[in-house]
Amino acid sequence: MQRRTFLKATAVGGGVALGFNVSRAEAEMRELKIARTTETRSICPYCAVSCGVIIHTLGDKSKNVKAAVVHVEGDPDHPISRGSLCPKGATLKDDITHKSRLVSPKVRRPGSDRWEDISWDDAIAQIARHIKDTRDRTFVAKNAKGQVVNRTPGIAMIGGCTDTNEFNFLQWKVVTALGVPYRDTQARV
Amino acid sequence: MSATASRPPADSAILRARRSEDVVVGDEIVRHRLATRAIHWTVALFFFLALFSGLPIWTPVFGWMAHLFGGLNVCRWLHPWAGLAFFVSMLVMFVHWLGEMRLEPNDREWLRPRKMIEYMRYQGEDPEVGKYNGGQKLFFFAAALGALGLLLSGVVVWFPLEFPRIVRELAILIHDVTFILFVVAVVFHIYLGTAAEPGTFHSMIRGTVRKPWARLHHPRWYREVLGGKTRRP
Amino acid sequence: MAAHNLEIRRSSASLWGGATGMRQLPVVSKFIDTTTCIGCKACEVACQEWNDLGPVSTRQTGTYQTMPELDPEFWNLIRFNEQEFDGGVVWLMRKDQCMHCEDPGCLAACPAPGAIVQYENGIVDVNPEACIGCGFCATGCPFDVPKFHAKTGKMAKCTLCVDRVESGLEPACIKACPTGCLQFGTKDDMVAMGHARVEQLKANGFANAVLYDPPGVGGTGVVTVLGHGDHLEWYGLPRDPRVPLGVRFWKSVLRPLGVVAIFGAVVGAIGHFMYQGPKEPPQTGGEPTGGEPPRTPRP
Amino acid sequence: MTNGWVDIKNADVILAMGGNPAENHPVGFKWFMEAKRGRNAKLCVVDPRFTRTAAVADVYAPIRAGTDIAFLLGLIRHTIENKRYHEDYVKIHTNAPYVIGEKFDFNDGLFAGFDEGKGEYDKTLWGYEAGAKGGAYKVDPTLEDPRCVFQLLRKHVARYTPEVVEQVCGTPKDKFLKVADVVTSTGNAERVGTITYALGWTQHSTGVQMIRAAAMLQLLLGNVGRPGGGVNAFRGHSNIQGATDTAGTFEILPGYLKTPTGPLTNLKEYYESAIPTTLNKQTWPSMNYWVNYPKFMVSLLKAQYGNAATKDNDFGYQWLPKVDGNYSWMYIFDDMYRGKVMRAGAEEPGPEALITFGMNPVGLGPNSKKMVAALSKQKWMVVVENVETETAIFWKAPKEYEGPEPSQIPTEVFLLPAADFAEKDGTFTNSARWLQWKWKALDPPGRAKADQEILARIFLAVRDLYQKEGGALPEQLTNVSWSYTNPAEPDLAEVLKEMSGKALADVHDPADKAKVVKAAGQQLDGFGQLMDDGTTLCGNWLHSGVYTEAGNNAQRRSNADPTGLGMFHNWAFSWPANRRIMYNRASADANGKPWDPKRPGIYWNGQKWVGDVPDMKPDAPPGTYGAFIMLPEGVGRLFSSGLNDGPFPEHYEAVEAPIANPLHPNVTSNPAFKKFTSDKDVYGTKEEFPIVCTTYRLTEHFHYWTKHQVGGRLNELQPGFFIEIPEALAKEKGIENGSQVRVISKRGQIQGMAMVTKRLYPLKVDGKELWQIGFPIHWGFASEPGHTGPLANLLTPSAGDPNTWTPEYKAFLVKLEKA
Repeated sequence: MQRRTFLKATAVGGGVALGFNVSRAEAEMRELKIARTTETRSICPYCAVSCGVIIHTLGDKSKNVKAAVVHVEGDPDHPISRGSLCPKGATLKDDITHKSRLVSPKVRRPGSDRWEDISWDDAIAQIARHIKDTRDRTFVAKNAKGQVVNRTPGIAMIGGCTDTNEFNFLQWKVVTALGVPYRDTQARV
Repeated sequence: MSATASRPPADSAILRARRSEDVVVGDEIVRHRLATRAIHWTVALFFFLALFSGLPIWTPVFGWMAHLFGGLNVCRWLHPWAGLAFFVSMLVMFVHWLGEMRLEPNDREWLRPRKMIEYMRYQGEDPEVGKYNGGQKLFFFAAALGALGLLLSGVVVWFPLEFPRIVRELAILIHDVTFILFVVAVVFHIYLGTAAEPGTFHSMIRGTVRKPWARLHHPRWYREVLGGKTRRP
Repeated sequence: MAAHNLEIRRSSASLWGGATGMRQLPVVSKFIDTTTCIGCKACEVACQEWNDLGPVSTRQTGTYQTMPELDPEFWNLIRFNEQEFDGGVVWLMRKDQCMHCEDPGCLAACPAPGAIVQYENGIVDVNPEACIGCGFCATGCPFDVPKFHAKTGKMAKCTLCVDRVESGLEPACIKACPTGCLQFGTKDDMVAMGHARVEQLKANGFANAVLYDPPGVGGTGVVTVLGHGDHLEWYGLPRDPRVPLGVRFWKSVLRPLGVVAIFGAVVGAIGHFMYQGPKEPPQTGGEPTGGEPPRTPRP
Repeated sequence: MTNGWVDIKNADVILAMGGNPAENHPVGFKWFMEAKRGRNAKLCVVDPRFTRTAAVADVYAPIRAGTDIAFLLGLIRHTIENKRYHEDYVKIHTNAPYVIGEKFDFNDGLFAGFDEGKGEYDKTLWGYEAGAKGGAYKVDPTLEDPRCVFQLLRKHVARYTPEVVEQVCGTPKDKFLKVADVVTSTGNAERVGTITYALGWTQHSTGVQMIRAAAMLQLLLGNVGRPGGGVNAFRGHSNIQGATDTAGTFEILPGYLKTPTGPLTNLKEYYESAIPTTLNKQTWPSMNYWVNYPKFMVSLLKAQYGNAATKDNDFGYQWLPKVDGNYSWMYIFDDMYRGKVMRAGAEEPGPEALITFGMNPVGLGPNSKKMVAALSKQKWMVVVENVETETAIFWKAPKEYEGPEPSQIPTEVFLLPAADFAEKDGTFTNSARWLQWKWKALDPPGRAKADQEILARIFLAVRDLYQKEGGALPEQLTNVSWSYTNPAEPDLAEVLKEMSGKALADVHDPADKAKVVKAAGQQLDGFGQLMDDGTTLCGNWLHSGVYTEAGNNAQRRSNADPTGLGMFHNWAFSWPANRRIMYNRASADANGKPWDPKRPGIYWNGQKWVGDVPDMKPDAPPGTYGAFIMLPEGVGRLFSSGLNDGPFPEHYEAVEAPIANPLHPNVTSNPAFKKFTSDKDVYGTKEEFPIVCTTYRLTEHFHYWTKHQVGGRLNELQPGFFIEIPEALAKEKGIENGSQVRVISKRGQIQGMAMVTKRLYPLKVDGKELWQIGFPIHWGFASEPGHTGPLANLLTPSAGDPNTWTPEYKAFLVKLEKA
C-alpha cells in the first residue's frame, strides 16, 4: 500500500528532524495521530458514488493487538472521490464505533414486550425450524393451472443493498434454494 | 498581664492605639487605631496581590512575576479574585474613612497643581491642615474611584465572552489607564508614607505619631487633639 | 508547542517578536469558493473528527446551519443565508473558521507569551500549554473566531491542521471537501486561483464577484471567492476587518507608556528624596505654642 | 448510470432534474463543479425546491412536484420545432425513421389498447409497420413519413408549448425557455450534455416515463453513448446497483435474466419468451446480444445446482421457483397484510414471515401504519442489522402507528447483530457499475457476525433439516451447489470467482475448435467465453471477467487515465466487460469517427474499435451493427412498446392529484398506475388536502441509518425533524419559523418544527396559486435518544409506477396547520 509507505517515510523524516531538538519536539509538537496506524482500504457504505476510504486502526495487526478504529479519511488515489468525502463519509468512524451497535443476538417471543438474549446456535436452530415449517406448510408445487411453480409464498426476503455483491449472490442462492418468490431490495423503494 | 504592664511607657500609647484614635498618650498621639491599620493593610495586601498577579499578564516585562504565583495560568485565575478582594476591602476602608475625609474649603486648593508642587517642595504650609490634608483626601477618593473603575472594567475582562466587543475593548482600555494612574499614585503614596515623611509609616504600623510630627504635618489636628476637640474613643 | 518542522515567525506577548529560526517557508493558504460550495458540512465533521472535538449539543431551530456561532468544540461552521436576488433566491453558504491573518489581531491582543504563535508558513495557532484563557484574543479578532473552552480554560480555534500540514498533508476540511470549493496550497497559488475564478464568474454574469483577502489584516490565510462581493453582510464577513484600534493602542502605546510611567514614578520619588530629603519636624523639643507655622528644613 | 461519475466533467451542459445531487451525492457532484470550473459548463436545475444543487446552478427553474414529463416533453418539442436535434445522430442511432403500425394512436390521454377493466394496455398494438420484405421493417430515412416515429413524436409533443408547460408545471415561461435554450444547445457534434436524476423521478406513478422522456431527449440531442453525455441515474445505496445486478428483486435472476413464470414449464419455452426476435435485419442489423441468453442462463444454473444440473434435466430449471404475478415491495406487504392473494386464478397464502438483511421496511416503506399492521400479522421475522431499527421493534411502535398491543402480536422476532462494512471484505458496485473490492479492517464488535456467515449458517441448518427429515421438494435445497472451502463462512473471494465464472470442461475457440481457450477449472476472461452446454459456470454473466486467471480485477488500483476523460480502465472492474461508457458506439458517426475528436468514446481505426471497451463487436466495421446491441432494433428507442403505460411519455398527475389534468381532464392520473385497496390504503382529494407535499433526503444523514449513532456527529449536524414551508404560506397561516406544525394526509399526520424558507414559493398552476411543502425522511421512533422523530412515510401512499411498482413518495396531498 503506497500511502502507508509514504506516511512511514514522513514519520522517519520527522524523526530525523526531531534529532536536532528532541526535548522541545517531544514536549511540544502536535503529534500526527495517524502517523503509525494501520491503513486499510475500504469503500464507503452509504451512497453509490462509492468513495474510497482509508480506515486507520490501532496497532499494526500483530497477534496481540485488538484493532480499533482511530480515524477514517478519504483515499486520495480513488479516481472518483480523490480523497474527498461527504459529511456522512467523514463520520464513518462514528458508524463503526458508536455505542448502539448490536453486539449479541436477541429474540422477542410472541406476545412479549421485551428482548431476550439468545445464543447464536439456538437462534440459528430456531430460525431454521421456522423456515422449514413455513416452507413445508405454504409450499406451492403446482399452481391452479397445474404448472410446476415450486415456490414458497410464506416467506419474504428483502435486503442486500448495503451489503457486498458476494453476499447478494449468496442471498439469491439461498432465496432460490428456499423457493421464495417474495424478494425485494432498496432498489424498489 | 504582667508582661504588658512591665513594658516601657511608650507602650501605653500603642496599647491605647488598639482601641482609640486622636488621643494624646505621653509624647505621642494615637493617629490610627488598630482597626484602621488592619483595614489599610488588608487593602494594601490585596492591592499588591492583584498588582503582582496582574503585571505579568499586562506585559512580558514583568513576566517573571508570574513565577511568584506558580505561572501565568495561576495569575489569570488569581488576579480577578485578588482584584475583587481588593475592591471589597477598599469598600470597607471607604466607609471606614469617609467621615474623616470630608473635603473642606482649603482642601480644594489641592486640586491645583501649584499646590501639589509646593507641597512636594515643602513650601506653603497651611496651618489649617487637619488630620488629613487635601492631598490625602484626594488620594482617598481617587483610589476609591480607581478601585471602582478597576472592578467594573475588570469584571468585563474577567468574563470577556459575555460582553459585546466594544465593551470589551473599552474595558481593557479603562483597566489599563486606571491601573497605570493608580500605580503611579501608589508609588508616591508609598514614598510619602515612608522615606519622604519619616514617622508616617510608623503611624500606620504602630498607630502612633510623635507630637512634632503631628504639629508639622497636621497642625490643626495637632491643636485639636491637644485641645481635646477631636476624640474618637 | 512549535510543531517540529515549523519555525515560529511571531509569538504573542514577546518583546522581540519571538521568531525561533531562519528557515523561510512558503506561506500556505486555504481557498474557499463560495460559488461552488453546497454547504454539505463535510468540512465541519472532518474537522471535528480529525481534531477529536465534540460532542456538541445542537438542536433544530429552523435552519440548515449547525449552530449559530463557532464554538470551542466546533471550529469550522458553514453559515447559511437565504436572500432574495434578481427575482429569485440565492442560498449562500460560507465556511467560517479562523482566517489565519497575516497580521493576527488575536496574536496582537494575547498577553500570554507564546500562547498564540504564527508559524513561518503563516498558520496562526493557539498553544494550549501557554494559553491562560483570558479571552483577549477574542477581542483582538475582527472575525470573532477564538472561543473560550470552559472545560480546559483555554481558547480554542482552527489550527489549520498544523499537525497535518507540518507532516506534508493538507488540512482535514480541505481534503474532505467534495465539490472542490476548498483548496489548499501556497498563498500565491491560492490568490492566483481566486483571481482566475473571479474572472470566470464575472464573465458568467457575476458582475460583483470578488476575492476576499482583506488588506486591513495584511491579507488572510483563507482567501474567499464571493459571488456577491457587494453584499459582504450576506456572508457574515466584515467589510474592512482590522486589528481593533483599541488593541493596537493598549498594546503599542498604553503599555509601554505605562511601564515608563511606573518606573518614572519610582525614579521620580527617588530623585525627589535625593533632592529634597525627608520632611521632618525640627529636632527642638518642647510643647509648641500652637498657631505658628512649622519650620521647614531647608537644604 | 450510462456513463461514470468522473465523466460528468466532460459535459458542456448538465441538467439535474428529479434529483438533488449536491445533497445526496456530494462527492459525485465534484465532477459537476469540475465541469463548471474546467470547461465553463452550464448547470441547469429543475426542482420543486431551491436545493443545495440549485444554490450552485447557472439556471434554476421551479417545477411542481410530479410534472416533470410535461417539462421534458416541452424540451423535446423545443428541440424538434427549433431543429436543435442532432440530425445525423438521430438518423443512425435512433428509431426515429421507423414507421409505426396503423393500430397505434393516442386520444384524450389514452394510447391505443387500454382495457378499462384491467387498467392495462394491450402493448401489441404499438408495433412497427412491417416492411416490404419479410422480417424487415419499414423505415423512412428522411423522417418525413407521417407515421414514422419522428413525426409521431413531433405530433405527440406539439401540445407541450412553453405556455402549457407553465400551466401544468407552474414553471414561468421565461425560466423554461432559459433551460430549454441551454439544454438543447448540445444537439450537435461539438457539444455534449448529460442529464442526471435520482429518486425524484423514480418515485412517481409516472417515474419510468419521466426517465424515458429524458432518454428520448438525450437521443434527439445525440448525447447518449458520448463522453460527457448519457442519462445518469444516481443510486442511493452503496450496493443498490450490485443488489439489482445480482437479482435482489423478484422479477429477475442475476444479470437481468428473467425470473421464470408459471406458464414457462421448460427451458425452451423460457428462452422463447425471454429472447427477443431480431427486428432489424435490413440496414444496420442488430447484434441483438440477447441471442446469447442460453449461455448466461445455463452457466447460472450450473452455479446454482452444480453437478445436479445436467442437460437432461434442463440444468435444474424445474427447481427454480416460478412466479405468477407480482411479488414486489408493495405487494409483499399488501399480501402479508391481507394474508392471501390470487395467483394464476387460485388463492395462495401471502408471506407469514420476513427475513431482512440490512433493510428497515418499517422506516422506508410507504404508509407506515400499513407496514406496522402487516408485520404484526407475521408468525416470525429475522432482522439482521447493525442497530435496533424501527423494523426490529415494530411491536413497540408508538401509538400513532396504530399497531396492536405487544401482547396481541404473535410474531417471534430474531434480531441478529451483523458486521459493519469495515468488518468484512467483498465488492460493492457503484452507480457507474464499478465493482470495487474493499478489505476488512477489523473484527465485528461483541458477538456480531458477518452477514454471509449468518446467511450461510441459516441455510446449512435448513438444508440439514431437509436432509434429515425430508419435506416439500427437498431437492430445491439439497441440490444447491455450496462448495466453499468453509461452507459456514464462505470466503467472498471464492464467491466472486463463482460469480465471474469458470470453465468446467475445456473451452474451445469457436473459430478453431482444436484450440483450447480455457482449460477446465480456469477462471473465464469474460462472458464471451460462456457456453450453453453446461461446460461453464457463471453466477452473473454481467460480472464475468471480474475475477480472471490474472486475479481479482475488483482490486485493481491504477488510477492512470491516459485519455484524460476519466475512464480509469485499470481501476477495479466495470460491468459489462470493463466498459466505462454504455452504448459508446453511439459516440461515433456512421463511419466510426467520433462526433467530437476531443472527446472520443470509441472510434474505428480501420481494423478495430479503440478507446473505451467498445460496446460493439470489436472487429465489426462501422455499418455492420447498430449501436444499441441489446435491443432487437439495434437503435435507441424514441418509441417503445416495452413499457406498461405507453410508447411515449405523457403528462399525468400524481395519484393524489392537486388539479385535474389540464391536457385531458378525463384521464387525470396515469391510467395504468398501481394503487392498493386495503382498508389502510386511502387516498385524499384536492378539496380536502390542497397542498402538494414531497419528501427527500438530507446530505447530513443517510437514510434511516445514521440517526442511530449514539454520540454521532451527524446527529449534531441535523439534530431533528423539520418541515419546510414557503414564507408566504407560513405568513398566511401565522406560522413562525421554529414553531410546531402538523402535516396531515389521508393516511396519517405528523408534527414537527416549521422551517420557514424563501427556497419554496407558490407556483401558478392551471391559473391557480398552488403551495408545495416538504420534509426530509431519516427520522423515526428508533434513533439515538433525543433524535427521534416521525417517519415521513406515515403520510405517503401505497401507490406507484406501473412498470417498476415503486411507490409515489415524491408527490402527494396534505393539509397544514399550526400545532
